[in-house]
Parts: sequence; C-alpha cells; structure tokens
Amino acid sequence: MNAPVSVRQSRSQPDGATGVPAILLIPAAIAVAFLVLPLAALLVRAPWSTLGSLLSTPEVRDALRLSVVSASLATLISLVVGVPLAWVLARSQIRGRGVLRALVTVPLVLPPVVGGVALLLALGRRGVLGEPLYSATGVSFPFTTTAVVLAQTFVAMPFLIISVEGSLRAADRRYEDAAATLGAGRAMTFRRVTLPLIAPGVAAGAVLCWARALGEFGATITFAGNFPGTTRTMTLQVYLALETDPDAAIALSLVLLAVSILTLGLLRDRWLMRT
Amino acid sequence: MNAPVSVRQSRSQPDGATGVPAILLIPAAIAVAFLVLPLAALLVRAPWSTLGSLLSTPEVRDALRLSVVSASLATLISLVVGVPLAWVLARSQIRGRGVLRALVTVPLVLPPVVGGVALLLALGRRGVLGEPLYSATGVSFPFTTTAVVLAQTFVAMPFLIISVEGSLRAADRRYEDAAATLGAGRAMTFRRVTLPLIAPGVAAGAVLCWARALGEFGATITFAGNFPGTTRTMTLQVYLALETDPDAAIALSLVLLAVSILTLGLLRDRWLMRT
Amino acid sequence: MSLSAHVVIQRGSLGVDVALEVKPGEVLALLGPNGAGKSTVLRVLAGLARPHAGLVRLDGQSLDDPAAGIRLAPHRRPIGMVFQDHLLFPHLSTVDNIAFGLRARGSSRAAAHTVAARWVARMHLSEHSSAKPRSLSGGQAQRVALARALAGDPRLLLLDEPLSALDARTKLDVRADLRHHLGDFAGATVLVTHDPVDAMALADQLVVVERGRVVQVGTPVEVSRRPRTDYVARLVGLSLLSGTAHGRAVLLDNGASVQVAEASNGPVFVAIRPASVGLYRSRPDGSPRNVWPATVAGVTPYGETLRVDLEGEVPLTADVSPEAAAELDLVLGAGVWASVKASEVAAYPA
Amino acid sequence: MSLSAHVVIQRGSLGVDVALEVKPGEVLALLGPNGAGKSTVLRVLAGLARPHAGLVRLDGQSLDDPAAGIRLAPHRRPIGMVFQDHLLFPHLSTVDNIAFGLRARGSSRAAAHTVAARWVARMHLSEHSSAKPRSLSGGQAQRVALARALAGDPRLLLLDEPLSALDARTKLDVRADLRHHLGDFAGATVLVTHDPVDAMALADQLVVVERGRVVQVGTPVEVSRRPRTDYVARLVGLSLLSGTAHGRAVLLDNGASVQVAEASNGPVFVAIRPASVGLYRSRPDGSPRNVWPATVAGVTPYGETLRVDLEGEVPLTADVSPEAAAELDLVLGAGVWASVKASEVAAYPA
Amino acid sequence: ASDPPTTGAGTAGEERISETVTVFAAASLTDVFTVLGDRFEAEHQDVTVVFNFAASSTLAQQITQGAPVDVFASASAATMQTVVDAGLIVAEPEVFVQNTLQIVVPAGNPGAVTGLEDFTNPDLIIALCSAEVPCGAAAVRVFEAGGLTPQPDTLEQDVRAVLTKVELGEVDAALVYRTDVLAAGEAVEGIEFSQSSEAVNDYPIALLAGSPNPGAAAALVEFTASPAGLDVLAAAGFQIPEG
Ligand SMILES: Nc1ncnc2c1ncn2[C@@H]1O[C@H](COP(=O)(O)OP(=O)(O)OP(=O)(O)O)[C@@H](O)[C@H]1O
Ligand SMILES: Nc1ncnc2c1ncn2[C@@H]1O[C@H](COP(=O)(O)OP(=O)(O)OP(=O)(O)O)[C@@H](O)[C@H]1O
Ligand SMILES: [Mg+2]
Ligand SMILES: [Mg+2]
Repeated sequence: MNAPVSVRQSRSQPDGATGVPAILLIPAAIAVAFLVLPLAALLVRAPWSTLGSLLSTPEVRDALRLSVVSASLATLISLVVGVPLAWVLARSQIRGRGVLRALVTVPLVLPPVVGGVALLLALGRRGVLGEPLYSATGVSFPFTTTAVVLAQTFVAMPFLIISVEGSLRAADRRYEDAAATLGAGRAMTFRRVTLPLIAPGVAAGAVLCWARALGEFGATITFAGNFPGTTRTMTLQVYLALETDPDAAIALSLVLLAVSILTLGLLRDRWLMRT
Repeated sequence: MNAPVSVRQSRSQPDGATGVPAILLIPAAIAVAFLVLPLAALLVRAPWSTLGSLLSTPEVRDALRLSVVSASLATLISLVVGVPLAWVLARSQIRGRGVLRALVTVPLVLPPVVGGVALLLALGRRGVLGEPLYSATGVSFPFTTTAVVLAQTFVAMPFLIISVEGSLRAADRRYEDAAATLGAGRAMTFRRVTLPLIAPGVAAGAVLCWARALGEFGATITFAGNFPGTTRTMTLQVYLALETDPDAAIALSLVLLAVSILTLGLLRDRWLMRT
Repeated sequence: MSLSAHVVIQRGSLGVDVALEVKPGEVLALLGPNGAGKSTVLRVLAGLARPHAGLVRLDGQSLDDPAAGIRLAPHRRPIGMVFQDHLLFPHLSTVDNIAFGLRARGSSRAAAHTVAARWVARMHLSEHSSAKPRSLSGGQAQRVALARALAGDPRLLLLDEPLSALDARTKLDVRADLRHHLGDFAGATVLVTHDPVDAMALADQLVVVERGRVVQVGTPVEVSRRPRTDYVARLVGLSLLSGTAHGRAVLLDNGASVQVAEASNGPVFVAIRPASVGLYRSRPDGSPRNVWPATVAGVTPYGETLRVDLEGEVPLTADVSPEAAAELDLVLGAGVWASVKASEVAAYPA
Repeated sequence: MSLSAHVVIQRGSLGVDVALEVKPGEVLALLGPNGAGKSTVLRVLAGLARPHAGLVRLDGQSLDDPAAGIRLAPHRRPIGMVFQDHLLFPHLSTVDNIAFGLRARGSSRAAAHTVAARWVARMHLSEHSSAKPRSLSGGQAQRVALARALAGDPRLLLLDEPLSALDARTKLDVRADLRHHLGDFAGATVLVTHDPVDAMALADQLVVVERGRVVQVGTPVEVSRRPRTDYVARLVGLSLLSGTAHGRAVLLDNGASVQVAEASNGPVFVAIRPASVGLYRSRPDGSPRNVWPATVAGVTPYGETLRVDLEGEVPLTADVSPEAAAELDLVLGAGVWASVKASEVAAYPA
Repeated sequence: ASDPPTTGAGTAGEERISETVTVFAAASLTDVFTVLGDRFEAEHQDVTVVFNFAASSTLAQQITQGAPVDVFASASAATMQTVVDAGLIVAEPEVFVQNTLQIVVPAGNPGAVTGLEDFTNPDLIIALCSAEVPCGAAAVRVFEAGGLTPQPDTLEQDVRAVLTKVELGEVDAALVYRTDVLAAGEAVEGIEFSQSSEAVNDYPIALLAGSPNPGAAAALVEFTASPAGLDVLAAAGFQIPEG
C-alpha cells in the first residue's frame, strides 16, 4: 500500500537528514493507512450537501464555540497546575511519588461516565465538597459551563501530566545545575531553563490534553448535563444526532475535526517548529 | 488544603534536589487534590462488601482479561507502527508532514462512537476495505476480539505518536550525528541511539496509549459489539452495569483501576526509573 | 572573602578528601591527572554535590557543614562557575546566556542587558551576540561560559578548564583579561587547569591532587622547581628521581648514584631538565660527573627539538636537536650514554 | 587512501573555502583561531554538513560533489571522528560506546567486545569500563571518544581537539599512542588542535585557517620557523613583523628598520624569538645592531620566566628571568631598551 | 453449537432447532433479555442465545453495516425504521412491549414534587431527556398534552444519565420510564401522573433478513410473546401491548 507521502531531498538545510529507512517507513505507512482509512470512509459517507445548512444552525455554532472554549480553558488549567505536578513527579524527592503518579493515572483509565459520577460525588450539590459549598454560598457546579470545564480537565489533565513527566525525565538535568550556580532558584530555573528545554514535550502534552478535552463525552454529560448554550458541547451534539440522524452526526464530527485541525495546525507552527 | 505528600531531605543522593518551591508545590497540590478528591468520593461510595462476589463472577474475570489483553495488544501495535510514524513526523524531510500530523490527530478529537462508525465504514463487512476482503476470504473484523484491538488501537495510537514526537523534538540530535560517523545507518541509529535516548518519552506515550485503550468504550462497542467473552471489555461491562446497578458499575471501575495501577506501577519501576 | 574548605566525598570507587584555603583575592589552581577529583571538588564548592563530611566556609559563613546539618543551596551561594562542558542554555542567545545570572540575582532586564553586552564586547563575541549556542564554535562557547560566570560578580569563582578550547591568540587575550579581572577581584578563585602556563600565569597557589588526595601544595614556582610527584614533574617537563642524599651524592632508590650541586643528607627528590641531558654514542670523558648507559624507549618531536625517553639505571628524558638525533642514530632500542652536569641537578628534601 | 577535499560552505556570516590534500598515511593538522571554521570543515568531511560547492574525494571515490549531485551518507563513509564535545552516548557504558562503531559496521557482538575491551585497556580506562559517560571525568570522556573513533579502523580519521581535556601525563601517553597508531595507519588523518606541541608531534602537514580561508600551508617546522600571520607567530611564540628587505636591512611597514642575518630583497616577514630579546634600562653599547626604545605593555609569568609585551616602534615580546625583571623594575608603562642580535633575526619572503 | 445451521423456515418446537441465535438488543433491555435468554435456553437445550447490548442507534449502525444478526430489539420505533428502510427486515416489526413515563425524584422527595406542574418551577432542578431520544420525545408529548412549558436544566442523552443524577440527588425531578424507576430501587421514588398515557413508547422486535439462523430466531421472538416471556417483561415494569 502506498502511503500518501513522497520523499524529498532537502536542499535548504545542509545538515538535514534525508531519506527514511524502509524499516521505519513501512511501519509508519501502515500506521498512517490505518488511521487515515476510516477517516476517508467517513469523508465519503459524509452528507456534503447538508453540511452548509447544518453549520448555519445557531445550536451547532453554540456547541462548537462551547467546545473550543471549554477545551481551551481545560488545557489552560491543566498547564497551570499539571506541569508543576509533572515536575514534582519527575524531579522532587517527595515521599510517595509512586503513589502520586498512580493516582494521577486513575482518570486515564476510569470510564468517563464513572469519572462523571465521581465528580458528582465530590463536587455535586450533595457531594463531599459540593454540599458544604452549596449550603454556604448557594453555588453548585453541575449544569453550568464551569462543570463542563471541570469534567474535561479531570479527564484530560492526566494526559498532559504523563507526557510532560516523560519529557522532564529525558531532559538533561545538568543545565539546571548550571542555572543554580548562576543564582537561579528552583522556580526561576523551572521557568527559564527547564520549561524552554522541554517545550516540545509540553506542546505535545497540551495537544493531547486539548484533543481529549474536545472529544470528552461521558464525564461531561454526567457531571455537567446537556443543555444547549451552557453545557451542550459539540461532542454531546454529535451523540444526540447519532440517535436520530447518523449522517448528521458524521457531518458534525467532521466540523469538529476541521476546527481542531485548524486550531492545532496554527498553534503547532508556532510551538513546535523550533528544533 | 493539605496534599498527601511530605517533603523529605534526600540523604542517599548527594547531588539530589531537595525541597520544592512553593510556586510549583501549590499548583501541584491543587492538581493532586482535584484529581484525587473525586476518586476518594468514589472509594467512599463503593460497595466494598459486594466487591468480592463481583470479582468472582466469570463474566467479570473474562472482561478484565479481555481488557488487559486487548489494551496491551493495542499498545504493542501502536509501539510497532506508531513510534516509526512519530520519527517520520519529527525527523524526516517528507513532504506534507504537516498534513500527516493533522491526520494523525484526527482520532484524538473524533467522538469515539463516530470513530467506531468510521471503522465500520472502512473495515466492516460492507466497508470500503472490508467488503472486498470479506468476499475474497470470508474474513470480517466486526464482533471479533480483533475488532476490539483495532478499535482501541485506532483511538489510542495517536496519544503515543504525539507524545513520542514531542520527545523526539526535544532530544539532542547531535548524538545521531555521532552514530552516523560510527557507521550506523538510520535504522540502527534509531534503534540503538535515538530510542534509548527518548525511552522515558516512549514509556510515557505507551502508558497514555495503554490507559486510553483500557478505558476505550465508544469505538469498541460500535465496531466490535458487546459480546461476552469475545468483545465485552471491562468498560463495556461497566456500561451495562450502569444500566441496571450503578453501585456495581462503580465497583467494576475500581477493579479496573486497581488492575491498571498495579500493571503501570510494575512496569514503570522498570522503565522510567533510569534517570 | 576567603574560602576555607575541607571536602570529603565518595565518587564511585574514588574517595576524595581535599582541603583548600584561599585568601581574599587569591587564585588557587587545582592540578591533577584525569579523574583525580578536581571537578568533583568544584561541584561540592558550588553546592551541586553534597560532601559526606568536611566543611566549606566562605568569609566565615558555612556553606556546607554535614556534621551540623548545614547546607546552603547552590543558588544561594555567591559563586560563578564555568563547567568543563560549558552547559550553555541551548535556547538562549549569547547575550541572554550571559545576562541570565544577572537576572537571576535580581537585576532589571535593562541593567542585565547592559552588563551582558559589555561582556560580549570584552570577550570578542559581538558578532555572535544573538547566536544560539548550537551555532557557536567550541572556543566561542567557552568564552560565553566564562563571561556568564564572571558577569554575576561572584565572591567565589570556580573555573573548570576555562581556557582549554581557546585558540592561542584568544587564549592570550582571555588569559590576560582573566588575570586582569582576577587582579581586581576581591573574592577567592579556584581554577582547574591542565596547562602549566595557565597555572603559572594565573595562580598564586597551586594544589596538586592525585587520586582524590592533595600531594603537593605551593606557589607555582616552588611546585615547578621542586615537583614531588611524577605527575607534576612531567607537567613541568622534568625527570623526577627519588633517593637518599649523602653529601653531594644521592643514592637512588634503584641503586644508582647521582652527583648533585649542593650537599644535603636524608631522603631527597632529584629533578633533571631534559635540556640539560647530553647524549653520546660512546662514554664521554668530559666534565659531567653523572654518566649512565641507557636505551632509547621513545622519540617524540617536540617543537624544533626531539624529546627522547630513556630507560636504564636512571630513567631520564633528554631533549636533543634533530641534527644530533640523526648523528646519534636514535632509533628505538639504541644504546646511548647520557650525561648531566652535577650543577644542573637539583636535589631537595623529600 | 588519500583525501582530496575542497570545502565550500557558508556558516552564518562566515564563508568557509578550504582545500586540503592528505596523502595516505599522512596527518594534516588544521590550526586556526576560534570560529575559523575548522570544525565545520571536519563536519563536511564526515558528511554531517553539506558543502555548497567543492569536492571531497577519498581514494578517488567522490564523497561529496555538489555539482554532480553526489553525496555519500555519513554512515557509509569509512571514517572515525572525535567531536569537540565528545558526544558519548549517555545510555551506553564505556565499553559499549567503544563497541558501537564495530557493531554498526557488522562485527559480531563478541568480536566487537573483544576489540573494545582492548581499547579500554589501551586508554587506561579499565576501571571505568562499565561506567556511564555521566560518571566519567572530562579527560576520561575524551579518551573514550578517541577510542570509539579509532576502534572502527577508519580510512579517514577526523579528530577535533582530541587531546585538549587530557592531563599532562595522560596527554603524553595518549599522544604517543596516537602517534604510534597514526604511524601504523594507512589512511588519511585530519586533526584540529590548538596545541602547537600536538601539531609538531603528530602532523606531517600543517594548514592554518583564518576566517574560513587557508593562510599558510607547510610542514610544522616550516610553519613554526616562518610564520606568515600574527596568529601563527603567536602560536609558536614568535614576534612577527613585516617589511621590505634591502640587503641585510629590513624597512618595516611602520618605518622602523631591522638588521637581519641574511641579505635579501623585496617584501619579507621578520620573526624574532622572545628569548633572543635583551632588555636594558639604558641604551646598550654592545654588539647587537638592533636597539629600540620600548614601553612595557604587559608582564605575564610564563613558567620560570616572565614574558614581557613591549610597545614601541617595533612591537616585540621578550622573555626575561624574574631576577632581571626585578632589577629592571618592569612595571607597566616603564621605558626600556630592547636589543636583538642581527644573527637572531630571521627574514623570509612574504 | 457445532451442528450444521438449519435451513428454511421450520416451525419452532416441531423441528429440532439448534445453533446460536444472535440478538441485538437495546441496552435498557439488558436485565430482562438476559433472563429471557436463560429461560429460552432452558427450553431449547441446543440453542445458545448471544446478546449484543448497546444503544439502539449503535445497533442500527452495526446492522446496516452488515452485522450477522438474527433478531433486533429496539427501544425506539424510529431507530427500527432505519433498519426497515435499509431493507434488512423480513416482516413488519412487532411491538412486543411498551413503556410509559413516570416522574422520578430522589428518595425523600426533597423538592416536594407532586405532579407534572412542578416541572414549570424554575427553582427546581429539572432533568429531561433530549427530544432527539425516545424518552425525550415522549416527554415533549406529555407536556403538550398537559399544556405545560417545563423549565429543564439539562436535556440528557439517555435515561441512564437522567437516573444517575436523580439517584445522587443532583436534580429534584425528572421524567423517565417506569421500568427504570423500578430498576433503580430505593434510591429514587416514582410518581405517577395522569398525562403519562399520552406518550407510550413502543419497543419493536424484528427478524433480520440476513439471519444465519432464522428458525431459532423466530422461536425466540415467539418466546417473548409467550406467557413465560410476558411474565418476565411485566415483572420489569413493561406494559404489554394489547392485541
Ligand atoms: N556521578 C558520578 N558517579 C560515579 N562516579 C563519578 C561520578 N562523577 C565522577 N565520577 C568519578 O569520579 C572520579 C573523579 O571525577 P572528576 O570529574 O572529579 O575528575 P577530574 O579530576 O575533574 O578529571 P578530568 O581532568 O579528567 O576532568 C572519576 O573517576 C569519575 O569517573
Ligand atoms: N549551525 C550553525 N549555524 C550558523 N553558524 C554556525 C553554525 N555552526 C557554526 N557556525 C559558525 O561558523 C563559524 C565556524 O565555526 P566552527 O565550529 O567551524 O569553528 P572552529 O574553527 O571549529 O572554532 P573553535 O576552535 O572555537 O572550535 C563560527 O563563527 C560559528 O559561530
Ligand atoms: Mg574535570
Ligand atoms: Mg571547533
């Protein structure tokens, strides 16, 4: 099978690597074929004619906006709290790191609906933390956009953490030594040396996190519910469409895909192309 | 809020880093709390008394075995074909790498049920590729254990690819130059130099991939069906239990968690603890 | 600004136990063979490695005192360090690498840049001011590392072979600059170098370390005149023998005897310069009172002279001109007579 | 096994254009200031950088020929290379690092290990045979890198400062070993070094590169006797002046005049050794025919002598003993008279 | 199950039927069909019944993509229709059970809900099924019949999601099927309301055209309508259609 790629001799980059050995090219081509073929089948099947009208409905636009905004917020939160956690797992001498890491991987494996139930048990109106919060302030998370973000964060953050931890472990720690002799404390070293060194890994982790958040379904519908405008994300829209009109569901999925590919494409050019 | 960690001065490792700056510790603690709290709530709610009897049913044991075996196979396949693809994305001069990478991220974002539909459209008995295959050989994928593995691979492999690509980009390429001057071709350099250098990244990617495969639901039930013994994985079992007995579903999820934490814990000690 | 350190640390099979005293403004050079533990000592002083025992004090303040449980984090130490493999931050430009320490120690961005730009100029790096380390040559990288360590105005300067990748011209300039800077510098400096010229030019005090232990301490001139180990003798280009003096005759440990210029008694070292050794095909009859038969063990061109390694009762090295070598037919294994004037032989107490 | 190379490549603002010819068994040393492009030339020869033009041929086979679109991948070139920063594989032990190239070129695991173990012993690394690079000292790492490059029995050997991190003793041993190996070695060797002693000891041919261009070619002795650029003169410790000869008098470009030993005519270089320069407090009346007033611009201890930089009509460097220096009161800015015998001044065509 | 497949349409009970019957059934039928299957297997020793439980829509996708299936039991007539439209059904599907809506509240009824009118109270947290799914469509009809405009806080994708929220006390009232209230046990309370008869949800069952084992399949479909079968279905709270 021919993969849709062609090898080019690099002219612009004299140190460049050219040519891909067969032992890598063949499995890579298989991987691409396997990932692309179902997508191609989907594209063939998609109801192209109705795509325009689908897209123009305000519900779909709302859902799309909600999806992108909530997934981006979830990724932002994950970056802010997850990258430090990855650092703690990879670098610190904290006792019980193994247990910590195991706990972090939990949401990866938990069926998302169960994850949603867990979130309700913790942060719901009757939840361990949610009940005192509700009686004190009258605030409750479920059925709000906040809940969507929280559910996505819960499910997607571990992807970021594990991925960044891997990058941290592969990084050369001696640069951190050098920073220390220059007077940089742990925090500054982290921000100005470690983080830039592992930027590609953080970017990869953020992509995984964002994508997982964008595709989140089970935890969201369980914890946040499904109300147009506030909690109905694009994925929820797709699942509803599946019940009545599978073709529309495919069309909606393709819209979601297009948006995510565009977003990632734009970001990646800035983030990753620095090697 | 107190995170369940305590800082210890390292005595064994004279070069060791001790102490975690507050700027990292505080967000890390928030992350842990956020990830752990729902789990704790789940543990409190779990029907501990019935856990034993649940575990002893042959269906549950079958489902568990199927889950672990299929997720491991999916991870293996992903490693074999996904790591080379990551290399091609990170290192080669192939035209259209950007497009390739975008295509690879597609299954990340596709709602899993739609992914299952896509797999049916491609590899089902009436599928683009499945139909000729079926009429030629009588072989068809859906509703077999193979289908479970394929569905999980489709959904989980991108996690591996993106994560490994990030590691490859962060790695120091000059070691590859050194290997070339020693007579190592691309393939040998990849196997004996690049791969060991990014081992922590590959391990992290494999963990993500395995966990995602283990938690896979939508694509599996759609493409592989839900037959006890052959395609009913633990997540599907949880889904069915949710229909009838939510407490049993929580118990089953915890069993899944325990197994995955044990597995990852054992593997990680071997894989990751080399820095 | 004086450093007083006693460093005890185990590294693999090597036990390091080195004591140093550096007065304010003084430069101490650490010399020693590969793997002697020199870099390890610097890492301990920097706080990057944790000593098992001992004490590191700077200006009376304890930086490390394992017995008392005291240990100052590296970034709180007022130090500057040049690493043997530079460790320039790959994502920062030359000027940003140099400005890093200033920023870390609280300078404003503008102030840090001004100072860093001055260092860029002083190190002749202006052309590469915005280059990333990847695109620097080895010598350029070393200059950036040096500037980065010096820019922060440290109170203790730790330099691990700061001049080794520099070309002859730049080395002269940078060495002079460093000398200048160290002259103005009120703090203590510990310098690791393999180049005796660097040590001579820069150091006030020389500490020779072998296998983790101090084997000789002194001023560069003392050490180079009176080496106490074979390593140092080689370093300064001398042949070292040891024996017992009985007046103006020294009985070597291997049984041979050497006539020396000044009378003494008891165990002594005997040092002979290669240039003072004459080689002859047959036993010479002249004034030199030290004449020994020897076999040629090796001949290495060394500048315009040839350095000849000799085996025999007295192992020696001799420098001869290419013409003399041709005349003597100095092939490997050839037998020759070596002679040294007694006045050229230095003996000093062991 | 001869190398014939013409390397043309642009690196940032530096245009490199260097031609080399190395005969079988010959060692060519590349000398030059930092950033001259030496490492770049080696990278092109290794196939790691792609020349924009030129030609690289080994034994008549084209390795690079941009005009003809020919380019042999690095791993197909029969080369061994030592990198300036070693680049030892961090995940492999010493012996595995050394065995890597043998395995890559098809040796069985056992055979590769046998050969590698021999190199480990030869490089005095037996204690560190199973150590990872992280736990090696700088000198040990460099020896591993050297062994790794040599073990594969390359036909073209590329060495980028292979001895710079070695201590004096080990450097002697490794240099001798390298010399020995290069003596047996039928292939071509290109060596980058900053140490004139290395160049003298190891190289048959010296190519001096400055700013990407070849400025002088010759045997080490020729080059060191008759340097043609200030860089080389400094390297070999000479003061270099340029002027026009009129018989035994040379009119320097700055107007001063120098008496030389041999008569010639036309543009010449004049080289003066620091040791042949005498310094006096008042104008001397003796035989030397060259006497100039000068000002002390710098004094650097240099082994047991002091090296004095002089400014004046004729910029010079002089070596004096500490005693003489004390007597002359050689402080910065002091006025002195410098004199050189005409017989000590070499002049040669520019 | 190693006997050769039976051919032609034999009458159940007379000819010896054997082999495997594959049933695709809506996830909400998991419990009842598992029991039904066991009973059927007890009567027909040679037959193994294999179930594939999933959302009706998923099952329909699988069937239209060529799944080897004998019987399809859907929780929605509309979904069944997509399979009919694809020409994969032998005869007109039969409605074998029906289900009606009930108000469901958390145990103890914290919102003091008494009837459908409370669904218009914006202060209560109300969950309904989305109109795209059968229980949602039914809810729309009962509110229309009652002339009420509900104030839901969420429109769930399936009954299960609604029920979880009621069980955990996150919503004060919701509309779900009677069968679900029954299955949820003590964590919830069901409240009957008069308009429920306005929206009856049909569960159709059908034999597939491509059935590998039509004889046994037909026997199974008949069994669901047999007294033994109806007992099981009724015990779960389903209504048996008249006629
Ligand atoms: N992290 C480590 N683990 C184990 N052994 C180590 C480690 N670091 C260094 N060593 C060993 O300790 C010894 C001293 O190393 P060190 O780097 O201090 O030597 P050095 O005197 O700086 O030598 P060089 O002149 O070659 O740089 C060496 O034998 C080295 O192999
Ligand atoms: N990848 C690159 N991109 C841009 N400029 C580069 C790159 N690599 C090297 N250079 C520049 O090319 C010039 C030559 O570098 P090179 O490493 O060849 O010098 P060198 O002669 O080996 O010097 P040194 O003796 O200091 O090692 C330097 O000015 C360097 O900054
Ligand atoms: Mg060292
Ligand atoms: Mg270089």
